[in-house]
Amino acid sequence: MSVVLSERIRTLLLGSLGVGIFLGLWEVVGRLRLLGLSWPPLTEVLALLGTPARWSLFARALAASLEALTVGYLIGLISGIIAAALAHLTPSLKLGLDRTSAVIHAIPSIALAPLFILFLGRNATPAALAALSVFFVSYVATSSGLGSVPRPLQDLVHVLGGTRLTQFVRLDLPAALPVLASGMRLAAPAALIGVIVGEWFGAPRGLGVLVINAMQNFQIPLLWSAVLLAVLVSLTLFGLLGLLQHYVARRFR
Amino acid sequence: MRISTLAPHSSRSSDTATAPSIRVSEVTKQFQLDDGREIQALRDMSLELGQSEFVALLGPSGCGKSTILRLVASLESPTSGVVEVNGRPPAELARQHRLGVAFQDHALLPWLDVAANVALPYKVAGLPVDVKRVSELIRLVGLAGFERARPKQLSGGMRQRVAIARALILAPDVLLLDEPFGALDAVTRRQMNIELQRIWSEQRITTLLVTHAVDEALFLADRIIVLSGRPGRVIRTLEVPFARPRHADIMRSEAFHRLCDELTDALETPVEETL
Amino acid sequence: MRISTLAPHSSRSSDTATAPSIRVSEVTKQFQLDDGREIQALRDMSLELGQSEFVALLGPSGCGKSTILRLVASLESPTSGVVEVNGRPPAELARQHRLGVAFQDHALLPWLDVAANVALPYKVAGLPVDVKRVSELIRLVGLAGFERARPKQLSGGMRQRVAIARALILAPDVLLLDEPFGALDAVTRRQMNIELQRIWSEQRITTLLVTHAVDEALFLADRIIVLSGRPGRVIRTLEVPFARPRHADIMRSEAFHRLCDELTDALETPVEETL
Amino acid sequence: QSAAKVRVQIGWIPNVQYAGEWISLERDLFAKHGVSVEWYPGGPNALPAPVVLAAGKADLGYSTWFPLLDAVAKGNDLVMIGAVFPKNPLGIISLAKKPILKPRDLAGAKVLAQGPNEKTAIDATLSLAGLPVQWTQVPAGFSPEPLLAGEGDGYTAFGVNQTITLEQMGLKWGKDFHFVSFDDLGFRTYGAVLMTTRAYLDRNRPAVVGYLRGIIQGWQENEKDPAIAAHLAAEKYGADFGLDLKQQIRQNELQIPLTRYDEQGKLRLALDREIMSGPMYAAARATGRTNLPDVDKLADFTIVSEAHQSL
Amino acid sequence: MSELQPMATKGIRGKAVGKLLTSLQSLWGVLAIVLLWELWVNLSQLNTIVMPRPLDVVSDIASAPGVYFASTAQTLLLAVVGLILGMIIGTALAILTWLSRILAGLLTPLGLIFASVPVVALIPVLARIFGYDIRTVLAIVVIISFFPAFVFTTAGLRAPPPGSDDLFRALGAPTLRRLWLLAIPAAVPEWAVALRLAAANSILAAMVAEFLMGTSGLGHLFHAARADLDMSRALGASAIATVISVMSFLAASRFEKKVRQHWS
Ligand SMILES: Nc1ncnc2c1ncn2[C@@H]1O[C@H](COP(=O)(O)OP(=O)(O)OP(=O)(O)O)[C@@H](O)[C@H]1O
Ligand SMILES: Nc1ncnc2c1ncn2[C@@H]1O[C@H](COP(=O)(O)OP(=O)(O)OP(=O)(O)O)[C@@H](O)[C@H]1O
Ligand SMILES: O=C([O-])O
Ligand SMILES: [Mg+2]
Ligand SMILES: [Mg+2]
Repeated sequence: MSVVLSERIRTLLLGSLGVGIFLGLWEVVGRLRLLGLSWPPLTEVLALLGTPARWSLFARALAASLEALTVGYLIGLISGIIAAALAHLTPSLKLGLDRTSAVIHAIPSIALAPLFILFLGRNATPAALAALSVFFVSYVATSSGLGSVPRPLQDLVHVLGGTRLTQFVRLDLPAALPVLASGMRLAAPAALIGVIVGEWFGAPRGLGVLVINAMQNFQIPLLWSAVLLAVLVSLTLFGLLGLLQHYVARRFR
Repeated sequence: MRISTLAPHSSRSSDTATAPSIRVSEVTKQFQLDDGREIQALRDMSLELGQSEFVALLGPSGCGKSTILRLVASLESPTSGVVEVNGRPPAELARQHRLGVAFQDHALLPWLDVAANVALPYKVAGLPVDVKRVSELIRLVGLAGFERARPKQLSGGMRQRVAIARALILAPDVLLLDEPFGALDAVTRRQMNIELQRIWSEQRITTLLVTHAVDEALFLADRIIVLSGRPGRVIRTLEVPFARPRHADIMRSEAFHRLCDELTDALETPVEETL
Repeated sequence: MRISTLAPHSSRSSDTATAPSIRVSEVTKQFQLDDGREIQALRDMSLELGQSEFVALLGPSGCGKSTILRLVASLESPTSGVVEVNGRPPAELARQHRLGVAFQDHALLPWLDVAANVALPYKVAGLPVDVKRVSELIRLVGLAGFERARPKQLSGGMRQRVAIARALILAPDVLLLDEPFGALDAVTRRQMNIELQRIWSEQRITTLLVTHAVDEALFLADRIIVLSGRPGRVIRTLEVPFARPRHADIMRSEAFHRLCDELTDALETPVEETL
Repeated sequence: QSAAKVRVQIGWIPNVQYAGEWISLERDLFAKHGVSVEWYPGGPNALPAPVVLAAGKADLGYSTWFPLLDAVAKGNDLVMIGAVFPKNPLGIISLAKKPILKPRDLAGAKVLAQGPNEKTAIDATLSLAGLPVQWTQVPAGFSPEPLLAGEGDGYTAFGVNQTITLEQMGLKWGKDFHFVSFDDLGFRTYGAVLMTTRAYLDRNRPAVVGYLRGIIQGWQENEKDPAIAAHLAAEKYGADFGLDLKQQIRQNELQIPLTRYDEQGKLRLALDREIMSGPMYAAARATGRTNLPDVDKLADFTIVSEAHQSL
Repeated sequence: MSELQPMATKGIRGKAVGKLLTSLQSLWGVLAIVLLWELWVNLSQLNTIVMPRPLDVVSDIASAPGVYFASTAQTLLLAVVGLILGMIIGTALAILTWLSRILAGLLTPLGLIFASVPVVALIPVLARIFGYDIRTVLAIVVIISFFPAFVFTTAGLRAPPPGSDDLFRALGAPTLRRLWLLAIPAAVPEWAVALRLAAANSILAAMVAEFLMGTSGLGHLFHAARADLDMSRALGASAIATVISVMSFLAASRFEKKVRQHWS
């Protein structure tokens, strides 16, 4: 009991120490201007974030990015899963869908973003780019998950007289969940990148809008505040989806 | 609770007239390896099981025992020759959910608990789950109290017992058992043998059992077929002389030990393996 | 090629005077489960192995046999009590590369071929690989021709044999075998028993063997210890009366069968498991 | 009578650079002239107005002058109808110890320049001045730090933007640092060029005129108090862009003189045929653009005057 | 064998047809995208400054191979060097944390935090630190490649095959030999996953970085072409990046598959 506990405390302490050292270094580098004006002390960034007059700005940016993130994430996730299921159930389509998703993923977002702005609109572009990233990750994860059912289990359902659909519902799908869950986790930062790049190309508001304009206008604390918020969003999602991943892995493996 | 209280599966009673027999006739089975080489697992293999017969297969590792079971389960098709169950292609039996199997790797679904794993055949067959029968079978294999446990929380032997309960749950017409007791300690194994014996005596399911244990084969089977090394051919057939019902005591009888030694002799082949 | 041609491991000759004996004294071992409950695997367990003694452990599944081996291998430490090898903490033996183990899961490295897996202890000890000895041991366990094969290309039984060859490669002072033949068919198992018997007779390595097979224990061991169900306690000790060298024929003798039945009786416990 | 809807693509983020727009919107000046304006923000990576117009996603647009030329050269029927800045605020900042004030100062200099457009501007400026095109480009972003650190002699920047950054850092304009626009160096272009498509103009001339009236009035109002539009930009129209109010006020102060046409004896926003066909076309040729259209095909000089007439 | 035989007897023409069929099977999606693009541009009469046709892009690449080649070479070089550096640093750091429990405790949460950082969003910040040139591009690619290498290698080092850890302890393996003979080989499949992720992304990250602050390479070519409203060239640069990225992805996937086969 005590061994386990002290191990946990140790990990926690060391981890906080690590993060603390990093934050301390950030502050020192900023205070001493070791990296120039572009690297402000952490306290300066936090001070800006703590300025009530700026809260509504941050809140609107955050809300816009989160909305795009949620919409894009869900669309990408669902379409990725559907495409992977389709590929799994129709083997003749699989190779083509694999390739197509790889190609779509490989098209530089900076080339897609302007097109999306024109034809989907500047409001929808961040979500659309996020959806594309998430689509790829969830397609790949779901495909490999669906294909991960051990042969003996497939044989079992066959011998029990199960149909292709029975096998899909009772076997392939549950077996795919752990891999899908890790995919969902990896997809969160990817989706946020999609949102931010989408916002760079002319969105009316969002964290990415703040980032790119603060950069152009040399508003350093604002730039870092927006980046910090983006990191916090990403970290929170990453953490929450990590819990999901953990649960699914325990439940389905 | 004894197995006799278990109602036979509903679809069965009407089928008694057509209770199956298994026929493997002149079957050759070749496998292709990744590197293009071919392996002949079985050559001109023939064997038959009558209705309600219990046959055990003995033979050295890699001689094709599992392959025979997989052919009967329609998981493989023969390279040449015919496999029939009751005069029909074996796939039909599976499709009608009348086949019970427990293979070497127990193949439990890791995300289902013991009860759900045992109940799986009901779900696959689209039948309502007979909860009482599920818990009776779990008790029978000595796992009462573990209904909610998931496979990774069980020892190897406990997992095998779950697989056996699952094989029996639909009261199948044909039972295929591939080393079902391999992971059990001697005592549990013996007790499982006794239970299986009793279940079989009551339901007389046509059964094909693969085992490495000579005494197990002798205790359970009506007939024992000894196969040669790969490619598997029948080198010896033994009608087991013990009357049924058999009591565990026969395993200590002089006759039993003698037959054991005899079968062991028949099996003796060089240990050297070649590619 | 017989094992007699295998030169004993260099580090050994100087140590003969200090050849170890194993002492497990009043050992209790508790495990904590994830949910905080405690499991007592062993309670006040004591046993001793003299120099060059071959002891077999029999007991129902989950009674703590593997735990004893893991304590001697310094993979666990006792909750209370003492484990010593030759009067020293067991970790020292491992550190000096004088321990040979073959555990239930064969633990072959999947990226190495058979020869490299067998040669692994040399690399771990930082010794030059004795290529000749490696191929001799591979032949000895019946795997000549499979040197370049990788674990996944082997059957379960073949993998176990690789693990046994690996356990013997450094001619260790202490050999710990946990169900080393569990995945083998009866015939191969018997042949492996005979080989192990011969190797042991020549090198007289202090050996602790866990097995489920009563006949295996009788054939191989000087002394058999029967454990009760969890928490494991010694309930019976049997000095095996057969003289060495033992020939396979003794397994057919009246005395052998009788001792078999006797030990089986001693083991008999209810199959029902509880949480 | 319902107002005609006009969709306007502005050329940058909604900051005080579009002061006329914000004041007109705020005071319903557009509505007074019969148009309702829907505007879209631009930004660092946003699509330039000619592309948005070509795709039919806006009716009017602002951009710099060269994208318009390029779009017309590629067969797009765009017309230039006005320009907010008769002098483009793009130029070069230099420090007192080595000021860049004349084209000759650029020759052989090390200049911190952001991108391809800035490079082209310097090349063309040198060649227009008959100097050898010899200078060193040091890649730079939007921070004046490298200039202060001595990594370059000059730094391409907007006279109404990075100059303020330096002021905020405590440097004095004209004493510690200097700014010269490319216009003053002889490389003439308009800033914030207003354009539409010929087809739209033909069908919706009254709406275009109405828009111009609103925007002209807006810019006139802006002269009175630079803080008004700055507040509108920072707190309303550009509220999501994190603008700094003080900076916006100062930017407006600096840009107001640059939006004045009366210094040149012209009407606000009016295009000048002579300047275009003369120095501006010369500048365009100096950038390597050859396929230049007839000035009267490129620009409509009548609309701004029509708008002014009834004001 | 028997299934392959009829194929072999069909001869060369049969082979060619077969090849065509397989490539059709894998490329129909891409073909459909190109076809839709062509149709869409034609039907909606799009102007070339908005969207050129696929053929315009191809012919632009053919018309200026030198320009494309120079930019591609530059970006590819940065992507490859950055990928290698990132993988080396990530792997090395993972090994260090394996060796030291203290280091592991200190770095693991930080690693997790950084793994979740949307790195591309940091480009403006990094540009301020490293400068507006290829150093920053390189830094971006290094960081992009570093994280998967660190995260996946760390996981791989800690997941040796079941029982092997005990085996090594029983054999008395010293730490460094356990690292070399067990942990590192065991980590190779996970490492290959990191490579697959990083390989596809390195060229794309390089391109975004060049787009935002580079002075050369495909991203810059894209940027400059867009400034000149030369969409054929801009999309040409993108198409080349896409092809390279897909090829890296496929190559890395194949490598990973090979490793997995060998490692299982
Ligand atoms: N899918 C397959 N591909 C290639 N070879 C196979 C395949 N299945 C079985 N074999 C080969 O066929 C032979 C017979 O295998 P089978 O599994 O039937 O043996 P077995 O008698 O059940 O052995 P064991 O007692 O070890 O279970 C073996 O040599 C095996 O390598
Ligand atoms: N690491 C562990 N954590 C918790 N419980 C454990 C652990 N290792 C062993 N046990 C428990 O200790 C008991 C003894 O385990 P052990 O593996 O020694 O049994 P065994 O006699 O070797 O059984 P088998 O014959 O099935 O191999 C079991 O009840 C097991 O559940
Ligand atoms: O592009 C401008 O609108 O200045
Ligand atoms: Mg088998
Ligand atoms: Mg054990």
